[in-house]
Amino acid sequence: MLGLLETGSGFWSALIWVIVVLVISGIVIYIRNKGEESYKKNTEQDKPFISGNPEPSKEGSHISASHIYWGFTEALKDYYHPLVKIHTGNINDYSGWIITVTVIILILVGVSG
Amino acid sequence: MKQMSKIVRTITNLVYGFIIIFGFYVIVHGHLTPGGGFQGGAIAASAFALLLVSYGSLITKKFLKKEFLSITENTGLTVFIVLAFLGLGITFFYNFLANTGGWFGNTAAIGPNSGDMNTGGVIPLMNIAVGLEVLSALGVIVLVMASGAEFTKKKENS
Amino acid sequence: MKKIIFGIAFILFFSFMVISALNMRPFGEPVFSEMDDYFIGNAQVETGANNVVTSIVFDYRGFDTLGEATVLFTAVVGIVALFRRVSK
Amino acid sequence: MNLSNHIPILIIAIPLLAAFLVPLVGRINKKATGILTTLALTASLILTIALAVKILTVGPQVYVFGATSPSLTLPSGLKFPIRIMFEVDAMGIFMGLITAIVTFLGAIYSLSFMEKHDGLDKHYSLLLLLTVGMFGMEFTGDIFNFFVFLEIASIASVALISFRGTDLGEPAEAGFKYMVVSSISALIVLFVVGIFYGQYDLLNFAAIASVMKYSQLDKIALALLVPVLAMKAGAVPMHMWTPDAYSEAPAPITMILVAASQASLYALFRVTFSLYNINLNTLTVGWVIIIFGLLSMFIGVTMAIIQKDIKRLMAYHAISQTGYMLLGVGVGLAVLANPVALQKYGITAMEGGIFHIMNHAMYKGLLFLTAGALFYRTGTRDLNKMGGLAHSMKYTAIFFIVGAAAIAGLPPFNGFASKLLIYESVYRFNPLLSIIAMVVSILTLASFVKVFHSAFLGPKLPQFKEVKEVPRSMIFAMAALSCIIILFGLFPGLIVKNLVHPAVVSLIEQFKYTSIVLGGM
Amino acid sequence: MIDNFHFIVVIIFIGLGIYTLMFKKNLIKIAIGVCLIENGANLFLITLGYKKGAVAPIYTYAPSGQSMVLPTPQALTLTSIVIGIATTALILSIAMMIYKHYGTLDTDQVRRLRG
Repeated sequence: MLGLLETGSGFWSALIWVIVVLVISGIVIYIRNKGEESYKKNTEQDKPFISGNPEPSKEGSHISASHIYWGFTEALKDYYHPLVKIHTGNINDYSGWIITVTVIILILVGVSG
Repeated sequence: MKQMSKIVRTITNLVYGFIIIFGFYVIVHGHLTPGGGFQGGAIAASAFALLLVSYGSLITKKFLKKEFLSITENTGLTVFIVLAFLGLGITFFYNFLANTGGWFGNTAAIGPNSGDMNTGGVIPLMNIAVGLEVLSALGVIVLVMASGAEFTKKKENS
Repeated sequence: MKKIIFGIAFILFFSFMVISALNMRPFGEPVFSEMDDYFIGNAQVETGANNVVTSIVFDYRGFDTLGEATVLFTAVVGIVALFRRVSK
Repeated sequence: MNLSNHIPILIIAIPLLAAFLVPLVGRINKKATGILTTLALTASLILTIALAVKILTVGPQVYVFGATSPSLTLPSGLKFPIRIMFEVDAMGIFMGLITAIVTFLGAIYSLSFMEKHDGLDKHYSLLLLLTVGMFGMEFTGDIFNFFVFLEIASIASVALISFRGTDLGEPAEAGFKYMVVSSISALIVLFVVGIFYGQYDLLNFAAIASVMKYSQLDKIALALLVPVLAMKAGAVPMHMWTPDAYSEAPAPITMILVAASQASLYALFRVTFSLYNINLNTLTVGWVIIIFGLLSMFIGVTMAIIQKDIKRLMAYHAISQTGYMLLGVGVGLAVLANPVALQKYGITAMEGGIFHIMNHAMYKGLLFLTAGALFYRTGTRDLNKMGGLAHSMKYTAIFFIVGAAAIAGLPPFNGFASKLLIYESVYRFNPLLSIIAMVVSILTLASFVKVFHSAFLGPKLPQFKEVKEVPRSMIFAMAALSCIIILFGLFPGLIVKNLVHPAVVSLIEQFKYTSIVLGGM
Repeated sequence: MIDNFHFIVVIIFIGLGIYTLMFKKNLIKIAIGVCLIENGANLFLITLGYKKGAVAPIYTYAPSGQSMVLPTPQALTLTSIVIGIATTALILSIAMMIYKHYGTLDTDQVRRLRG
């Protein structure tokens, strides 16, 4: 097979994957087409239903980047707080970290021989 | 940067040419005596620095043009790499002139000797090319950084 | 806190460097010098230059010299590009 | 003269000559500089492909400067080489291919992207010099020559990062930081050159490797070389320069900087595998590299999630993807002394890591180019200000989807193939590492979903009414990278068998590397 | 031990440079620190080339029969000195640009890029 990739414990072939995806998508499209017949366009059927509330304007409903994953960062606050504090854009710290890591590796290599 | 006193400027006018001549001496004798392209170029460029210190960058820029210096720098580099390319018949950087009897092609006397200008193959030519490049490169650096100092000073005043 | 860590790291680094200096071969007595003996012996014959250092710089290790000239050229271009408003 | 012997030097010398000529040409005609740059880089790309074909069929190539014949490594009656030489084996040409493709596309992208800037000739000259530095780092077989090319690459990158420093403060600041850290690394490399020279009176990688005694000084040299080269590659916790430099450089330069950092990653692998190989305690150094990889992966991706600046976010992802390469090759190094494990999963892990280098160069370059396209049209890099750009920049949106799916490791793109190799082989070394790698991949997908949503989706914002699609040359560069990504994703087996496996073998077998120069001894 | 104090001097150079980079808060001082490290490395190379009682490797009017010092470190040092000139010039001009835009040279103020 042309795209066969041996991974030591099995193989991966992208072409087979693509073929399978095409077959499955064909089945999905077929099932979707024989769906509800009573659906009509441009009636209130294709309006969003927000439990009776009026629909907000499109510009207002756009979520800007800083609000995405707010919960994630909030939950991991005490992981993020020191991490961001380490990233001081101070050139002294940059060189300091290099020397620190160098010393750690010097000790490791010196100890292990 | 305003210019310095008349004594300094007079001394500068006296020694300026001699510094450049000494720099070129070091460049062309690079394959015989201590020195070479880089050292000679640096010596000659120190003359530019002397001019800059004594006359100030605003006046120096009138008779020391950055464009001319950068053109000579590119020329020197191009000559250098073309000399390296000319050896490509055998290998890159092959010394194709040495011991051929032609230009700089005399065979040097083995062991300590009094030195012969006409030896060394491409080495004297490369010395001259690199000397030209270093001379103009350091000149450009000094000029541009001096005028840049003026520039930043003006910025903070305004 | 960070200052203390960096200080300790610096002291350890310095001591390791001193160890490496003490482990160097004794000053002024090269152990192997095969490459340099070749240069001293053959520079005049091969390149015809009396100055062995120059014959190394421009013949045996000429490519380094090209790279070095390139570094200088790069710095000049960078500086001129940085001050390009000034130059005109 | 037989030109086919001179290909290794022509690859370097043609862009170098063009770099010297570009300022002279720029005095006559500003437009011609871009054309000249593109021509020179096209020539070096063609020559690189020719050299790759030659190396993969004939064998490693060696080129001695100034000798009476390009392949005369040892003058008569000498045991060790005295001249500088290029030594290009499968690994070197693998990196050379990446460099050639990336710089060529970067030059094409610059044609439109930089046309509004002034000082164009200087930009193109510096781009060519950066190319020369990267090629030199990958091809050279001489340790001092490696230092010289490292300096060329870092100085050119600094000048390009601070190119907009005349108008803004941030590029100058990023350039200063990168200059300082890269000078530290280069000077420590110079110190190590002194250590090796003082011990063995040799400057050639292969010759030093053949006489390596692994004395006290060699240990110190190794421990000095590993962190500085890992720092140039952007490994945590020495990664802080990466977001600054990547986010402030112009977009095509950022794409090339990614490849430049991978050139020092290649130097790290070259030192650990070809110079020391099993002399060193492979378990310790292998685990050091693996821990570098883990920290880079995890801290890089978690820092990326909270970023607001699109290029900063992608720069943190570059760090976390570098972690995958370090992980894969580190596992290979850790089991280097143990042939059974090496045959069972070590070689596969190294294949994954090495293959990931090329994939990462391709899709991260594509992502940075799309970020540059957004910046070119909207004039901002802040994700909070963007939105609804997919309405007006359809091609860019499609290219961004391809790049994001590839970096997140979704089939059938190339990122999935290399990540699969890494997962399955690393799992047999230590399951925990493999699980962490998968989690990092999920977080990568999450943060790129965020970027895609906030930049492309949503309603068409009023301030971006007149935004159009980017010019044709930028489209071409992005489309070429997307085609490479999809091809590598569809036929990963061919690439791994013909390109990656020889590179891995040439890394592992030290004797092959030394015997090129010193003959079979 | 004591005959290796030349190398100790090299190490002191490099250590001073590293200290300046790690603890000094002025951009110009950081540039000076880079210069210090680089001079230390050059001194290290040139120290390795010395041979006791040897003359400079130049045949013009050289005393005959004398052994010569190793020439390679001199060539390497020549190269690295010029590279150092280029590095220093670039660092200083970028520092000038930073001063123009930020109005300060303190590393605690020059950190708009962080996080």
